[in-house]
Amino acid sequence: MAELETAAAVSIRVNGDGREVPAGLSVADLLEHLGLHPRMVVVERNGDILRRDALDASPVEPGDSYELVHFVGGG
Amino acid sequence: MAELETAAAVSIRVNGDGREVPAGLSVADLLEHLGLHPRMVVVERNGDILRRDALDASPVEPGDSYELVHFVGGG
Amino acid sequence: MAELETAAAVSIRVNGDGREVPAGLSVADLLEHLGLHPRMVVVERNGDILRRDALDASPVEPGDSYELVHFVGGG
Amino acid sequence: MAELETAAAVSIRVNGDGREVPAGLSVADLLEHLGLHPRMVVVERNGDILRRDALDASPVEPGDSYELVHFVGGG
Amino acid sequence: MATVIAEPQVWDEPLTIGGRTLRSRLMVGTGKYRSNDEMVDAIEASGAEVVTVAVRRVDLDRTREEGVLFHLDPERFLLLPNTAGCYTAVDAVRYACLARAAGFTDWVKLEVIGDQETLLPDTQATLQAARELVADGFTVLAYTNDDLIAALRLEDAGCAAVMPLASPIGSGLGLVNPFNVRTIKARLTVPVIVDAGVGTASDAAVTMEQGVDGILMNTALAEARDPVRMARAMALATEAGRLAYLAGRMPRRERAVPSSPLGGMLG
Amino acid sequence: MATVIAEPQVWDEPLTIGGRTLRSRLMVGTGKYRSNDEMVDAIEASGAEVVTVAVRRVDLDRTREEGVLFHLDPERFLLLPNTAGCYTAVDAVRYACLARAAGFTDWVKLEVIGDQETLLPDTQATLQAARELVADGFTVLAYTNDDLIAALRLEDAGCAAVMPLASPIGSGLGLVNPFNVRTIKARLTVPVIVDAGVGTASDAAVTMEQGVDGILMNTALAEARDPVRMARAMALATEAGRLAYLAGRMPRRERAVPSSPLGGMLG
Amino acid sequence: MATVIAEPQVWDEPLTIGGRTLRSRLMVGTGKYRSNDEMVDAIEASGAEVVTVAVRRVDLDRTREEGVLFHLDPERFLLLPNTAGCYTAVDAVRYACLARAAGFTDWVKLEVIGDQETLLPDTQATLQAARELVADGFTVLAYTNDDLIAALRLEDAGCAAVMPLASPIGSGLGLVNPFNVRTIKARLTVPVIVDAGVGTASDAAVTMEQGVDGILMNTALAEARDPVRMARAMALATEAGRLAYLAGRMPRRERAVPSSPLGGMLG
Amino acid sequence: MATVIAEPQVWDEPLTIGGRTLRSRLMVGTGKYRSNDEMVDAIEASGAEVVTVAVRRVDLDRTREEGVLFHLDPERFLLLPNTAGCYTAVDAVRYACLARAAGFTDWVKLEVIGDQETLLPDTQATLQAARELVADGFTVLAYTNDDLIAALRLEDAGCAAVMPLASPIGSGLGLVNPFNVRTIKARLTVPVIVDAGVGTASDAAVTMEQGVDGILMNTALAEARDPVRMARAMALATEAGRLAYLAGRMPRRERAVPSSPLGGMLG
Repeated sequence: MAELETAAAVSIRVNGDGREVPAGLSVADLLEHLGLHPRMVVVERNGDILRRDALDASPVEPGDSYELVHFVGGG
Repeated sequence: MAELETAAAVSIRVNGDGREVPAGLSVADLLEHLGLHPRMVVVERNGDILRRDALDASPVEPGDSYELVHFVGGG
Repeated sequence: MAELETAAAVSIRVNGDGREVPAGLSVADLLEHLGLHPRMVVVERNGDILRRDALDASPVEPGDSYELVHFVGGG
Repeated sequence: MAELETAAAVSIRVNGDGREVPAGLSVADLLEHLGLHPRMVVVERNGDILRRDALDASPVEPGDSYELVHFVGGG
Repeated sequence: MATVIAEPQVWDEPLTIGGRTLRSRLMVGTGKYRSNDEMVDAIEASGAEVVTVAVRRVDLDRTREEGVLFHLDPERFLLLPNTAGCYTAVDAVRYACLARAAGFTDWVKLEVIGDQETLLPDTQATLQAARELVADGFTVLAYTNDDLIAALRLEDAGCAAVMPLASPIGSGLGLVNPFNVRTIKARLTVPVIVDAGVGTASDAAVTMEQGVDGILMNTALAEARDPVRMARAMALATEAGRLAYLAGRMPRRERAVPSSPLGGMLG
Repeated sequence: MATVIAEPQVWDEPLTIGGRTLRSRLMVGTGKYRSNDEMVDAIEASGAEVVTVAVRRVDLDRTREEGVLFHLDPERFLLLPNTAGCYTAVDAVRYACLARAAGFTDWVKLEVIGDQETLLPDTQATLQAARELVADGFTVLAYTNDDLIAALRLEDAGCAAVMPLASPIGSGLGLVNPFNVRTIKARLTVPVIVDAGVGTASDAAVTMEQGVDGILMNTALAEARDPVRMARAMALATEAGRLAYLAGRMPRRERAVPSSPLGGMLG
Repeated sequence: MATVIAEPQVWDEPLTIGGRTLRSRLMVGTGKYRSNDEMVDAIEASGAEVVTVAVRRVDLDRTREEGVLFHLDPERFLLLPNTAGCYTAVDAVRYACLARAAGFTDWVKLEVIGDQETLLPDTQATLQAARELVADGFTVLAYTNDDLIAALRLEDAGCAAVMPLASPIGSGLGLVNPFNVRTIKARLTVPVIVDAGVGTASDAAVTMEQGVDGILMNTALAEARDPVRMARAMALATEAGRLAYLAGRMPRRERAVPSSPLGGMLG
Repeated sequence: MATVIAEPQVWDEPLTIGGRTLRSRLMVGTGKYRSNDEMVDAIEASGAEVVTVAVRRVDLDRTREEGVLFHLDPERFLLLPNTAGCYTAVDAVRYACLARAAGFTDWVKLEVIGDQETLLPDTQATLQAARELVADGFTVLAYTNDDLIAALRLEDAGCAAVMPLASPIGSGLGLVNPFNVRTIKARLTVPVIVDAGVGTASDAAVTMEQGVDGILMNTALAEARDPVRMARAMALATEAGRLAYLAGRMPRRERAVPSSPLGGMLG
């Protein structure tokens, strides 16, 4: 069971690159999985911005395309 | 007859001002009437440009509005 | 006597103008007579600068020419 | 004799360098000897300018110092 | 020096943009510094309250180094996101929305570039993006060229500030056309902030002397041999130019006029 | 602004002339102010420690008004007498000696004017007077034109500082020939103080950016609409230009360079 | 002088616009002269082949005086009608069509003004009008500002020449921003003719030295004290600047280099 | 172009120096050309009548190549010897005497250099040499800096022309200080020929626009990529600047003024 579940994975795109991530993650889980602090990142999923307070309730779906952006040095 | 005809006049607008001109004039006659040399003037009647070779055949109609323009000094 | 003495006067030049001043004045007296504060003025007598501490001991002689100068606004 | 004479030479300085030249030369001869056209050169001998018409009559003396100058490109 | 004891507020009134009051008329960027420490020290020395940042993808390998938020406290500085790198109105609006979603501010420094080589703005696309962003509730500070017509339309579009360039981004050529910038300032009612091109202190002073409300710069600090000292120089120069403008300069004249009295010379 | 909190001494080393250390690189004159109060307030705002004065006959009718000593405390300011109005070395030496006899200082700002219309210096007579005054123990700060050869000779003559002009006295044309002034600074070892011609804050900044040691001005303050605010502007601009010089400006380039990263754009 | 004997064709290749070859790179206007004779003499002295005219209503009281055709032979000069005074694309197209109907040329100098006070162009409306006129078969020479983006789009729209300004019409401020004009020339393939702002001969020379293809001016001639002599000066200056550009100037350097040999000095 | 048909003599009066009338106001040097042919062609193209040469030792190995007289006909050109390379009045006088002894002219372009690095003149030594040479019957054209006082004294010394620099010899920086040169021209009665520093055609035009009588240049031609074409450009630019000065330029103004009539617009 557990094996099966862990075996299960979904493929998504993050910042242009394909990735396999465990099934059943929320977007908040995804950020944690990627080592990102939610307060430091803005998430665009499939072209739509996800509000920060919606990250927990939003499941990562197979085929999702994510843009994870933040502030960097600029003029 | 002639008296009647000459007596008859039509009102038109030329370069923004109202004018009475004899009835039965062609646009070419109008220019001559105004002391203008056709070669020196471009005629816009009721918003449409009249080609020079059409001036003779074009009758002046009551209520016509004419813009008579030419080249002046400019930069 | 005193009357006579005070009556006596000597003519000198101060800053280009001729002046009659009482006889027997020291240069210090002269400055006071002219309403000038010694600390604020530099005295040139007959082309030579008088040191401030010499003003008391220096008598005003007939025909003396004085330049009394000070600091004014300048760039 | 002639041999002796031709053998004889005098040492002079020309434009800063020491030179041996045959004895008995005029300054005009010297220029020719150096392959210079008199019209193209100005001669200063021992600090004095030699007028061009004096070149023939002026003998080259031992120990003479010559500056031979001309016009070159300049601004 | 006198700069220490003096009370700046007596010398100038504060600048207000989009309802927010700023004491410093100098705004600075955060790009191209040799190190984050140097960047932070330079920003401190500049006295700037508004600090621009760019919006980019997180680097999934080494994030910590990159994020500006790890180095600048958004409580202390107004972090002004830009839309640098956008070549269309659509892109610029997308970046602006992502920036606002970070939750710090609804201000955006709008840039829509028209040419990769010169980084000159596409004023037409900038105008279009400005209209959309203003309608969507953003406080828009619009980077533009020194064309009065474009500036007037950006003001009409509801921009909170219009930001004409002094010269191309990163060029350091200074204020090439003071006439245009002076005309823009004279004709607009919203604040005019000169953005891009300032290279050294005198450039900042001469720019403020045109009467504009402020300056935004980045390269002049980041590429100086000593960015922190240059930041201090720019803070002083910006205030100096502002005060000289308010003080009203002496007339220029081709003849000389003595400073000391002609009279009272010795005989 | 940051100018208040910052510690100036960390930004620049003091200037030393004739063995005396000065914290301000701005020197100001006392001529042509609308009132003595305005003069005093402007000098305070300028932060200047060296203040020039002229030597003139006392007016035997109304003295009190005139004397600068009634308004400026010679303990607080180094009152630097000038020889303005002198057209010969002899006159200049005479005025210098009278000024020294006032007992405040042996410094003198030597001026020997060569032409009444332009007030340009007679460098030959200035050199001759400088030699005499130096031999007589004066500390000579010599006003001169922007000719390197004259400046080198004034240094050789023992002047404590050489003071080339930016443009004619009272003209406000600013630093017309930065090349000459930069060359003079590069070749002299004594301090170079640019004297005359500065008109507004950016002129002061650009002058200091040439690397010179200080600026002396009078008309730019006295003839400003608001001399006190302009004095403050000049204090800031002088320091700004100095720090920009020390910081080392970015290169000028005709091409643009982005301030924000090219990478990391969204897909 | 040498200018008389020299053969110009050996010095420069002709300029081609819209398939027409021009030997002179100077174009002039016909406005604001003190008299028609002075205008004709100045145009002759300028050597211009392209001469701009405006389109206006005939004055029904005193026509003869006004009409430019009474003074300039359309066989000798290419009379280039402008759309001066138009503030919309619609108006500009209307004036262009009337001008073409005069039967002399299908060329038009397109102007769409965006602001009455500065006479700066509305580049967006100019672009729209240019597209319509090109589609209608006109040869369009488009007056614009010095913005590269606008210039590139006018070229894309099919303009036969793009005419950036040097400074505002009638200002005489000269070429304020040589960088922008140089960039426009470097990036466009159609001829670039600088239009408006040139005030005197050196302005024309420095403009041509940027590599542009020609200059159009009016006020600099009409408002000169002696328009005819100034026209001659402008003809020479335009060619001078062109040839200097082709010849490739010496490098600027801050150090001196002797023109005469260092060697060969006397002992 | 029109420059061919026009009659120059109707445009300007000739220049007279030391009793000799010159039709061209451009004088050129003969130094630093890549080849003698290029030099000769450039001089031809410049239209110059006065051509400067230096005085040096003959090279006893290869003379023919060097001598300028092998390439320039002293009947056609006034070969003006200079004293370049001299650092004392004594040396300058010696070189002048040697030059005169060549038998072509008693004119000399007097140069006494004060500094090897900048090649700036020693005006004091120049003045001394000028006095000696004038007393000895020379026609002296004196190279000097842009100091009015030095220029006035050179005129008093009897110089036939005074030649202030535009910028250092060989620098190509152009006319850095137009105010000084304009003042010198306004105050002197002998011809003022600007010597050294001109880099390109617009520099020549702007220099002549100050009202000076002529220009002398060398490096700007010799170091151009195409010296012959640049020489032609300089001939045109010198005349252009001269005529613009005589014609009287339009006023500079910061506001725009239309060239086409405001009235007569269509309804």
